[in-house]
Amino acid sequence: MLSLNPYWGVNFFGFLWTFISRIPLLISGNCQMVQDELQIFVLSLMAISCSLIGVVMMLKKTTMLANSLSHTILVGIVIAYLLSFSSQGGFHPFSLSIKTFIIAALISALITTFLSEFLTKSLKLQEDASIGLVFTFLFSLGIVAVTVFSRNAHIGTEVVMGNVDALVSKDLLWLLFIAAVNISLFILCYKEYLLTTFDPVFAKFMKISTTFFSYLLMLQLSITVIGSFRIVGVIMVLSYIIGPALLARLFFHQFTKLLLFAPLFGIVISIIGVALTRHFLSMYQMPLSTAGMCIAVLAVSYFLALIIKKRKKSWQLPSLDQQDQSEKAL
Amino acid sequence: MNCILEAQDLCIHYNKTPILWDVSFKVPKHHMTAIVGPNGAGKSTLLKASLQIIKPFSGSISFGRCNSDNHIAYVPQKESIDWDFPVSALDVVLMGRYGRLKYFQRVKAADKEAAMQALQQVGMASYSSRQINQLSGGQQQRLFIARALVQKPDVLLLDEPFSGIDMATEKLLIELFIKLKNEGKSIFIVHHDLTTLDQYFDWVILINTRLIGCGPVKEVMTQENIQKAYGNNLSLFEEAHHLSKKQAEGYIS
Amino acid sequence: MNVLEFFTDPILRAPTIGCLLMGVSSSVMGVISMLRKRSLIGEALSHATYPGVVLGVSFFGVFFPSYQDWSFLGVFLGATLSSYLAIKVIHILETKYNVNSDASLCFVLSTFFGIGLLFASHIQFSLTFWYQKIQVYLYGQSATMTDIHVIVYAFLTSLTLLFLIGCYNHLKVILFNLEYAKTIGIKTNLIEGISFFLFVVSIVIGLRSVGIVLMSGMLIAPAVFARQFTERLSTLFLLAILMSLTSAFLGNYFSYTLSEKYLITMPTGPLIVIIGTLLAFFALLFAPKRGFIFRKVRIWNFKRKCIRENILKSIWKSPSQLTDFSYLRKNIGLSTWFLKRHLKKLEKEGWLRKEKNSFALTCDGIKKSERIVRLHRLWEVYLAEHLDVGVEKVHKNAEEMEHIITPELEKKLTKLLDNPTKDPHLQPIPKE
Amino acid sequence: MRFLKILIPLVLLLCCFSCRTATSNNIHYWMEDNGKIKVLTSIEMLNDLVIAIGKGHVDSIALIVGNLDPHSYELVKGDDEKFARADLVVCNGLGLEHGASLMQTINSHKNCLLVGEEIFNKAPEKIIIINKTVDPHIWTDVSLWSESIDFIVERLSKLDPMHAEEFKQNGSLLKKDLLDTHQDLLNEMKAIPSEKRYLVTSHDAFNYFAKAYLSERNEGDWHSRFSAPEGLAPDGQLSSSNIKSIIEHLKKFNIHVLFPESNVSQSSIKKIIHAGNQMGLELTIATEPLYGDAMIVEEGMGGKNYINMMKHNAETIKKYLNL
Repeated sequence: MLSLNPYWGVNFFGFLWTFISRIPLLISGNCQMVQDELQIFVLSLMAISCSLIGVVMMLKKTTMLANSLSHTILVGIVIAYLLSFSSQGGFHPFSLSIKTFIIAALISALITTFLSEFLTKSLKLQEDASIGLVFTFLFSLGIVAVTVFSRNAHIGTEVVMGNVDALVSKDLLWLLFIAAVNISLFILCYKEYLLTTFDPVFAKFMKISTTFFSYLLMLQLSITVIGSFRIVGVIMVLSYIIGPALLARLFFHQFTKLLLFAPLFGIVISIIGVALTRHFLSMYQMPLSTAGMCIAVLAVSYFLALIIKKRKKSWQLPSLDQQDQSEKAL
Repeated sequence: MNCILEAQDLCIHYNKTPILWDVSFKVPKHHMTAIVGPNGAGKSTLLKASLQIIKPFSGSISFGRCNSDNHIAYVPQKESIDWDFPVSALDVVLMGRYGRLKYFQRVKAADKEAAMQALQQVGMASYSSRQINQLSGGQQQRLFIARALVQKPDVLLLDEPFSGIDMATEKLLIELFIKLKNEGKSIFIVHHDLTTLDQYFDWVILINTRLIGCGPVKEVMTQENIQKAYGNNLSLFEEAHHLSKKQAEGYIS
Repeated sequence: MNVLEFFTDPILRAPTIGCLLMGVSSSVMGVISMLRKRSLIGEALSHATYPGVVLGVSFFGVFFPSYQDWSFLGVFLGATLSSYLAIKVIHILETKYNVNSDASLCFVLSTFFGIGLLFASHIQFSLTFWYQKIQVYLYGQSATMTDIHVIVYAFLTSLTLLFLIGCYNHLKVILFNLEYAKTIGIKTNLIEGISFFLFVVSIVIGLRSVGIVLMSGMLIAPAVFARQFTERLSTLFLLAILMSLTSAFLGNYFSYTLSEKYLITMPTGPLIVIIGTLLAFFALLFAPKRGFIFRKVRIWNFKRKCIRENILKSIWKSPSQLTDFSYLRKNIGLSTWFLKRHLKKLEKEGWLRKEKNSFALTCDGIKKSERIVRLHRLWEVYLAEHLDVGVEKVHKNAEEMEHIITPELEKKLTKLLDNPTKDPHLQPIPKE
Repeated sequence: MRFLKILIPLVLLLCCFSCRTATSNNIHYWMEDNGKIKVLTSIEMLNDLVIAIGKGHVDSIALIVGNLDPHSYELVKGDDEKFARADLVVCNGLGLEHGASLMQTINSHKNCLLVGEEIFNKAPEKIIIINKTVDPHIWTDVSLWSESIDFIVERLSKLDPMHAEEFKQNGSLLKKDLLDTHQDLLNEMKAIPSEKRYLVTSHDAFNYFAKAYLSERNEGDWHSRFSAPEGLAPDGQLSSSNIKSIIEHLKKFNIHVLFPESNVSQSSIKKIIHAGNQMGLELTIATEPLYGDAMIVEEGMGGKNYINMMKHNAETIKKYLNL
């Protein structure tokens, strides 16, 4: 008999209970993975790789670059999607194989990083102004290309917001691969990342090339964004990158603990998010977007964490002028 | 003796860490006063508190009678400014007069005249139309002083005017300050170089989070006071201060 | 379709004027945010308007379903409220919780957009008809603007301009040196509050024509363009406004003519941003003083001048009257072809005479090389006496400085060193 | 220790509004196992046909309900259960449901019928192609739509051979109804004088309608009978030149009425009227909207909703075009 989805019509606690009880079955492999479980695993794998990168980018203060990269990667993918769509013609645009996605994304990621480097270094433009210029320019090129080439294959919200409710087990494999790559990279070159983030000058002295690791980080970021852009959409990836990292930052001050607890927070938030969407669906017949719900849970938990910490300063001791600046706000 | 600046058990905290701790002193008029102390002793904070930029945690500090704004002129640190800002030297000096301008009011010819005069005083008249990012460190400092002079102040407060400028400009600035002192103005300078203290200044405030001494240079700058301010026998106080900071930030449960 | 018709034709009038107004207000606010070194705050705020837009439209959908054309007021109020809230959150995160400004921008950007998406996914089912209106604000649809929009936007832009002209001087001091502004009695909190509010207003004006995602481009491009050309704050604002007006108009113009000619639909919003950014790139490269290309050209010219002067100097120093090519070749590390070209040029300019494979200085040639050697040796004396640099290290620095010292500097040097006759290597210093 | 301090209030907050009991609705009813064939249709019009043919032996629900726009519909939480549960999925095809996620799930379903494509394979000349993209709105021409009945009957009988005979009967009955409605529509539309018979709506949904009912008997160029600013997918980017071409179209055939659609935003139509009136042609907007992609469904009408919709459209058009 067709196994009805065990999570149908279940409230929040029921969901958690069934999920915990089904984990041993899933591991032992004698029951088929259902859409909700697929969502939880996919979201948590994505949370792991995103928050790992988020911690390093937050400490390097280049999170805005992640925002611009995710936008331009979207443009690369949309253009690749379109070229295949228009050339294939007819009314069945098959979804692109992952390979073409990667190539398109890597090209656009490289273009963005190179262009913003060129703008800041040789044209002497402010850092954030150059990032802003580059990604809006490429994004508007993307939109013009889309509307000109195919009048009706509109970008739609799906490309920008992703759709966590339309997952296929193939995504799980792909995300497993990305998470494995990210985790192994962070374990292997942990001290290089620590050094290049904390004190690039000293790293140069120790003959660790900072540019190599910053480009490696960009590479990792691009692969993660490709993997998760279909799931959570371009702009939500950013909150998975920065959210857990900021949340962990409030509580933990060692680099290792940050790298450990940020993904943990990400996983907990994804589970709560999926459980809540299932709850709203079965209780109030309100099909809400799971991505939006996870981010709302993230925002609420960050807000709660702030209240709990009751305005204690975070870890770095303010240098003298920063102290004057914050005194100004008293 | 009528005093110009008075502080009564002034206390300033930044997020539970004390920066100035019950400081009380009086400084007489028409004197050149140096505010001296090691790094992080709260020198600039004292200056900013006197300007009411920072609200003290407890106690008070004020300039007494002439407390209204246009009589007090402040010269901030050079490093806190983005010198790539698109304004000319004359514009910067004119800013001194913006306090009196009402909205929609244009800068009057008299203000421009006063600005050129102030530039003359600091010897920067020929640079008036020059762009500020083309000025050297010394010239930028003199520009800030001209901006303060344009306000026709009775009290002049300068935050580390001598840091990062060449010898020639330092000599010129000192001559200017002495001339201003003789004209009846009181000058307060945050200073860090102990060697030039007795030649330039006649009054000094020596602080290191706590007030160590306030009076004529000879009286205050005794070996014992200096040792107290810069030496290490403050270590006990330092230790306690450090512990309280750690506690405040929640490292030690 | 001549230019005038863009302002008279009832179809094109509203979008064109709407975009121009958006151009004015976004360029003014873009310059202010660039001078505050916070250019990307526009990006965070424009994304933060999404929940406001969704709630504003649904508020209209629930309470005033009949007033359909006025729904953009709901959008306006919702967007202003939610991005004003976003500014407050960013400010609190940065000052109270010491979160790095970059991270707080990203956090606010993505969380507000996520929450907006949550509401939108619910609205999609309950108020579907109104959901369509929200989608318009994602990428902007200036073609369907009507006169009501233009009137409201005109009023708001005049507010922004009034603010700019009104407290122009106060704003200048606040942007340059906030602490100093406080001491001279300028009401900084009031002016900063107004500028934050007008910043939000300029973003909301631009939503309809450029859309949430591209709004930050319209804020950054004019400011970057203007900054390359002027050093005056007043001309900076004027140039920024002018540039954004042209890019807004050209965006509309090309979007219309291209769609007309090739029967494709060219969206106006993205086109405006593309033209704006292209102008900004152009300014970055070709601005007269700060432009990259001109700087490179000046550097190249300076290098060429140094090589020429070195050639003249080595001819002047050479023992015999006529120095042959091989001596020069050995003395100056240049390929023969380059050396020949330089020599031909010097000859044409009349610094030296060519006599069958060897060269001699003309009288102005002698005067010029004497002056170079004099500067070289003066600088060496100055380094040795005043900065007590070791005699052997002096030469290398002087080698560079001899091309740089200007006549006034030379006068000052001679006065300071009271006209020395011998340099540290005891060689004579040529007279004035 | 500190970590727990943030988790407890979070969970407390969540459980305070999470312990309500489940409420039932028709989806629950459709989910239960009652021996009937479970059919999931993409749009309401197909749902109508399946209910009319299947009568008591089939439980059928529609995926895209209410005023939702089928072009840009994306899968939502709970849709995948419906697909898993459905024995047969009936969609319009021809690129109507081309949201990426929706497209993928439809293609990967075990038993899926694309009505539009079946008609295309059988009679390609009947399908309209506008600048290289196929127009999927085949239900606006009742006769063409009635051809999809045979495919549905055939699929249902394959699933439930026992009632095959009944399905065939219902199918032929429904076909007769549809053809009668087609005839009525033709007569009504012919009643409108030819020079007034021009239709302008907000998006290209009524090409088939114009070709079938508005064009003259053997009029080659029926395209002029219908035009719309927003193209096949309603939320495509709009540029001023589309609005200009529509206004020229209105001027050329001196049309005075524009028809809004129930599920498409009226900003483009309002703009045309606003600009048109300033250019001197008195344009008005029809107060009642036409039903292009969306359909009003009353319970228990059993297959009559589609016919009512087309009749309603015809009446509104007649009423306003005859002014």
